[in-house]
Amino acid sequence: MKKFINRPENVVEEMLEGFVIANAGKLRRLPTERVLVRKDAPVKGKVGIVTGGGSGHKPAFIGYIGKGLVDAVAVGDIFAAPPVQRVYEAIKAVDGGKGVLLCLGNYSGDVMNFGMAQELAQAEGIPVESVIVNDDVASSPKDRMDNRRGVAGEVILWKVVGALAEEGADLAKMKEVGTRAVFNTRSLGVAHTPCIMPSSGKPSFEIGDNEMEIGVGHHGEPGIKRMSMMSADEVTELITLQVIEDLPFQSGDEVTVLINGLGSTSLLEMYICFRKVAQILADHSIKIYRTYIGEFFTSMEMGGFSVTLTKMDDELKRLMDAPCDGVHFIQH
Amino acid sequence: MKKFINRPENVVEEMLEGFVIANAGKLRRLPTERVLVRKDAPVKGKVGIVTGGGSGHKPAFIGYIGKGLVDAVAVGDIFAAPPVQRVYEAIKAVDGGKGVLLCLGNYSGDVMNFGMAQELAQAEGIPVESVIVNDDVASSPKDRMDNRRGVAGEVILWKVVGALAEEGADLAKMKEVGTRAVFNTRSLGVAHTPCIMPSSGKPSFEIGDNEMEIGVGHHGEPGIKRMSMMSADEVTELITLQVIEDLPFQSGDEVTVLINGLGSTSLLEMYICFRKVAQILADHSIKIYRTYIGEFFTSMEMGGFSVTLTKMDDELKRLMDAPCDGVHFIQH
Amino acid sequence: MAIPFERVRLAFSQILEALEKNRQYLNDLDAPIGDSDHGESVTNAFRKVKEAIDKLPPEERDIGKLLQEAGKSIIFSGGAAMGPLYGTAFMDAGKVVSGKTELTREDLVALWEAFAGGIARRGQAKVGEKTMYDTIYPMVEALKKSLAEGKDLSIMIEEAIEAARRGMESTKDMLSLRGRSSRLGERSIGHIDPGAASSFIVVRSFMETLLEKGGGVRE
Amino acid sequence: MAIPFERVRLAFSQILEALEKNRQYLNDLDAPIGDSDHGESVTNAFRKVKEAIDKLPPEERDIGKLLQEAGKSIIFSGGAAMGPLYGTAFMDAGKVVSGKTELTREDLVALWEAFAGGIARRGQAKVGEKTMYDTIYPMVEALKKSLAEGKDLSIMIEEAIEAARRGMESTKDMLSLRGRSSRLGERSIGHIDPGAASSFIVVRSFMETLLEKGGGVRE
Ligand SMILES: Nc1ncnc2c1ncn2[C@@H]1O[C@H](COP(=O)(O)OP(=O)(O)O)[C@@H](O)[C@H]1O
Ligand SMILES: Nc1ncnc2c1ncn2[C@@H]1O[C@H](COP(=O)(O)OP(=O)(O)O)[C@@H](O)[C@H]1O
Ligand SMILES: [Mg+2]
Ligand SMILES: [Mg+2]
Ligand SMILES: [Mg+2]
Ligand SMILES: [Mg+2]
Repeated sequence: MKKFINRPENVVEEMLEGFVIANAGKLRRLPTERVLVRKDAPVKGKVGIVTGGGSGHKPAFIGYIGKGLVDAVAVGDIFAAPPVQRVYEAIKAVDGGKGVLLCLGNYSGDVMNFGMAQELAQAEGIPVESVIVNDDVASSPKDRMDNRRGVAGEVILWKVVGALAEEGADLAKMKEVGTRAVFNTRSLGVAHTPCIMPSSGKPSFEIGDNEMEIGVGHHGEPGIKRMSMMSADEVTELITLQVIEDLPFQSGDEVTVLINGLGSTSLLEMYICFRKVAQILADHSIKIYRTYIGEFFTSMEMGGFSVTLTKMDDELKRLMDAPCDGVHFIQH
Repeated sequence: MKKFINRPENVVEEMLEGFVIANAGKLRRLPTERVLVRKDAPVKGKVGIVTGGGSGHKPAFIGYIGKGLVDAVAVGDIFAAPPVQRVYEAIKAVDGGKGVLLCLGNYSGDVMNFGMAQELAQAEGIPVESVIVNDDVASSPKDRMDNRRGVAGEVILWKVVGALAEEGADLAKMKEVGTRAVFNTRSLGVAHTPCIMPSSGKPSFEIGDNEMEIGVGHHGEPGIKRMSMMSADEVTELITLQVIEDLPFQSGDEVTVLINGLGSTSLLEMYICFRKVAQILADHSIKIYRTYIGEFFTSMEMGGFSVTLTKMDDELKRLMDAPCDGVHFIQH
Repeated sequence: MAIPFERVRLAFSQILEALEKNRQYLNDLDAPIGDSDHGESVTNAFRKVKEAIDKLPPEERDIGKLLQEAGKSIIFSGGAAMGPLYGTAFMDAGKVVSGKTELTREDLVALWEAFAGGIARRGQAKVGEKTMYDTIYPMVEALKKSLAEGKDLSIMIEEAIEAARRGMESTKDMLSLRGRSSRLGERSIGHIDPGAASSFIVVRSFMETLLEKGGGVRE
Repeated sequence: MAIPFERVRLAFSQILEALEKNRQYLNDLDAPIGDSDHGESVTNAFRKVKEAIDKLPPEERDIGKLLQEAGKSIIFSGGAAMGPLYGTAFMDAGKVVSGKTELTREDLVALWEAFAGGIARRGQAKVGEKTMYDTIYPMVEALKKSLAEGKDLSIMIEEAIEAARRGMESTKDMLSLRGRSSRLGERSIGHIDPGAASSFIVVRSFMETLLEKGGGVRE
């Protein structure tokens, strides 16, 4: 297996050890559970933000801990939702008296584990709300939107609610704006190379030398269909048009664009693809408000990328523009 | 070829188009040449900083344009030093009256092209100095240090001289401190997977399923030797000890650690490897002052990573701590 | 012929052993329609169960307590989708046999009926949606039928295992409507559901151990 | 028998054509001891030369000017290691034949001697260091010898090409001391230097075109 790890079963633990040493200035680990929290958590008078999910998506989730972003991450095993206890401890650790917002992707594992933790914390009198991300347009038709999975759009949610929390917003407001941000966000991805599961050394999926998978999930879950490799412009057009049609984004809209590398796809390629996204948006008279290009939510060394668009309004613009100081997501 | 590009000969041009659209708030392109400059260049009263090299190393070089970092990048073709004209135009575009510092890796192509451009600019009365990075301990024995190539250590140079320029330092001071930063910096890398050359669709080197190359350059140039794949701890120890011995870094030293992903190696793996670096440094009573972990200087989708250590002094600490606002390198 | 506490405790060791052996098989089932990790998750969860059970006081004899401890440890430390599902199932199963130090045939049926109910409750799952419920539900039906017909415990168990196996196999032709694979639509058809497969392993190991047939670890 | 301006101008078209054909061959030579791009760089550079030459006024007849235009365009827009090297070489070559509208045998030798000098000057290269200089230097030696011996132009050129070929081939067993491959130490041995190979292509295309043998594009 061409991966620099030690024993597969220690991958998450050793990664966390390294992460905590490297970023001790910004965060700490709870003594009992695999939960990382902002160093100054709980922040008095600020709604706490908890997110989490499986490992293997670095810089997500733990790279987004920091001022203007999330307060705690419940860390799961590779691609496995974190158990209830971790989410529960995370909630307790970041409650600064104004309650806690949970941000999670729409996966049954995450929904169930976060949901049970939420109930436990609520039973102890902590106000807890949650926003569930379901931006992947490939993962179900529009009339089954509640069945869609969350992908890179979660980054937009963290950014928005993180900024809002620093402004002193209350929990209800955060849920409202976070929900709107998610509703305004649509993504679609493509992959041509699987990731290698550390546990087995096996690829997460089989794929031909000239094939790619459209609408792939970022755990290597299959997508809409398998196709032959295309040029950057062709594949970008294919996925961007579907994203645009889904909301639908319309002439006159302003959007934040997020081009997310799934792991091994180079920034060089992502900028080539972004060039096409920009052309397509211009053709639709959709204006780009902000752009993020890089690896924000990976699937280890999977090869591919996704395009995310979020429709902006004045409030979302203000929140996207706010500074933040995450471990791997910094904005002046 | 599993790469999202259009025509191979347009790779650099299309990437640049995307890059300039995405980052129009921070930079602009010179009308005549493939040169990107900080939006507000030339900055009056500040020494200008020009860097550059071949493309394919994203986020290097152009991702480091910004306040507190570099002012201009002369962009070459994939892995090819930029021609004289571009470097010359870059120098002229960022001279704010205090002269220009060139930062480049020690490759004959870069040295010759930057050198000739420097002479041209000097002949026109612009004071120009250069600092050449040669941090790769694998690339020649210590008694031939002037033959060593530059790798990820160039990031440290940009950070240091970028901060110094913002402080208003003069050219002589920048050359002095930059030279010291380079002298204090040593790196060593390992790779297990080649990158794919866009021009041919061919891998940059051939390597077996269970092999890795120690001391590889970040254009896929071979290194010290080929070995069987090792565990993260073993390979990290192998390269970190060589880096430590080379300066040598000693008990009581404080260092900045840079773990640089070469492309497809995941952050997960890099943090596992960093954990071992931290243990080794602790064993040597070397203190970590700052840590950078991520993709700073890649070789497209090459698989592997490098370890860079820079010995700190009070001045270098101050400069490493200074804020910066590059496109892909931001620090509060 | 009642089933003593020790047999039930032993069942969890047997489940773990069987899961360890089938770890990669379950990962591989999870690859085409999921995220290749089901074997890892379920094995890790039952390791946690083993640890929790090993911490019970040696004089403990309450089977309900035992099952609830198992369930609690999976809920709290299992994670993934299967964590809340298996966890809730064992919790609910434990509740209906609370205080019992041995299980009658009636208890066994009630236990698995509650187990199935726990999955349905937590996962909102119904029969035919291509989940672990499709292994458990037909098994419970078989148990209820055997009980009504007054069958022997060993026959009852053998038939229950067979029903579970058929249930698991029936997921192959189903379209997934729950969990990760539900995003695949038609592409989910043609693959056995990994949760249905792990449930079959859990059920068989558990049931065979009760029968004092030995470990019962196969597959 | 003097060589007219038009032949020299044509030589650059022939060089470009030959390089285009050998693009991947040169990239492949650059892979084991360099960065796999030499074919790209050198082809792109001579495309720039072609563009520059095509812009010369139609009445231009100064071969020195032609060579210097070629050199300047490679220096300014070639990039890579080969850019300054080929660029300086053609500049220096142009200077020694400045003002000439046709080349004598003496001019031809002087031209290549200056060309070699340009490489040595820019690259600090000496014979035996595994660079393009190892192709050019022995060729110049052969030219000088032929001139002294009063050989025919066509013989002179054929022998020069042969010397260049042997020079290129000699780099295979050399240890690199210049450029990217110099970091490889012993591992650089056993591979022909890509720059030596492109130089051979440049030399041969150039020389054969002068001979009016036609395109002279082979390899
Ligand atoms: N809502 C649900 N109801 C019942 N079973 C479910 C549900 N969601 C998922 N499952 C079961 O969980 C299994 C997947 O478990 P696991 O691999 O641990 O989770 P994940 O999909 O999060 O990786 C599926 O095969 C299915 O049997
Ligand atoms: N200092 C030097 N002197 C002479 N020739 C050199 C020198 N450095 C490099 N070369 C030549 O340049 C060739 C490599 O050119 P190229 O591939 O364009 O550059 P790079 O190594 O920067 O990719 C080498 O094969 C060698 O012949
Ligand atoms: Mg999972
Ligand atoms: Mg090169
Ligand atoms: Mg799974
Ligand atoms: Mg080269």
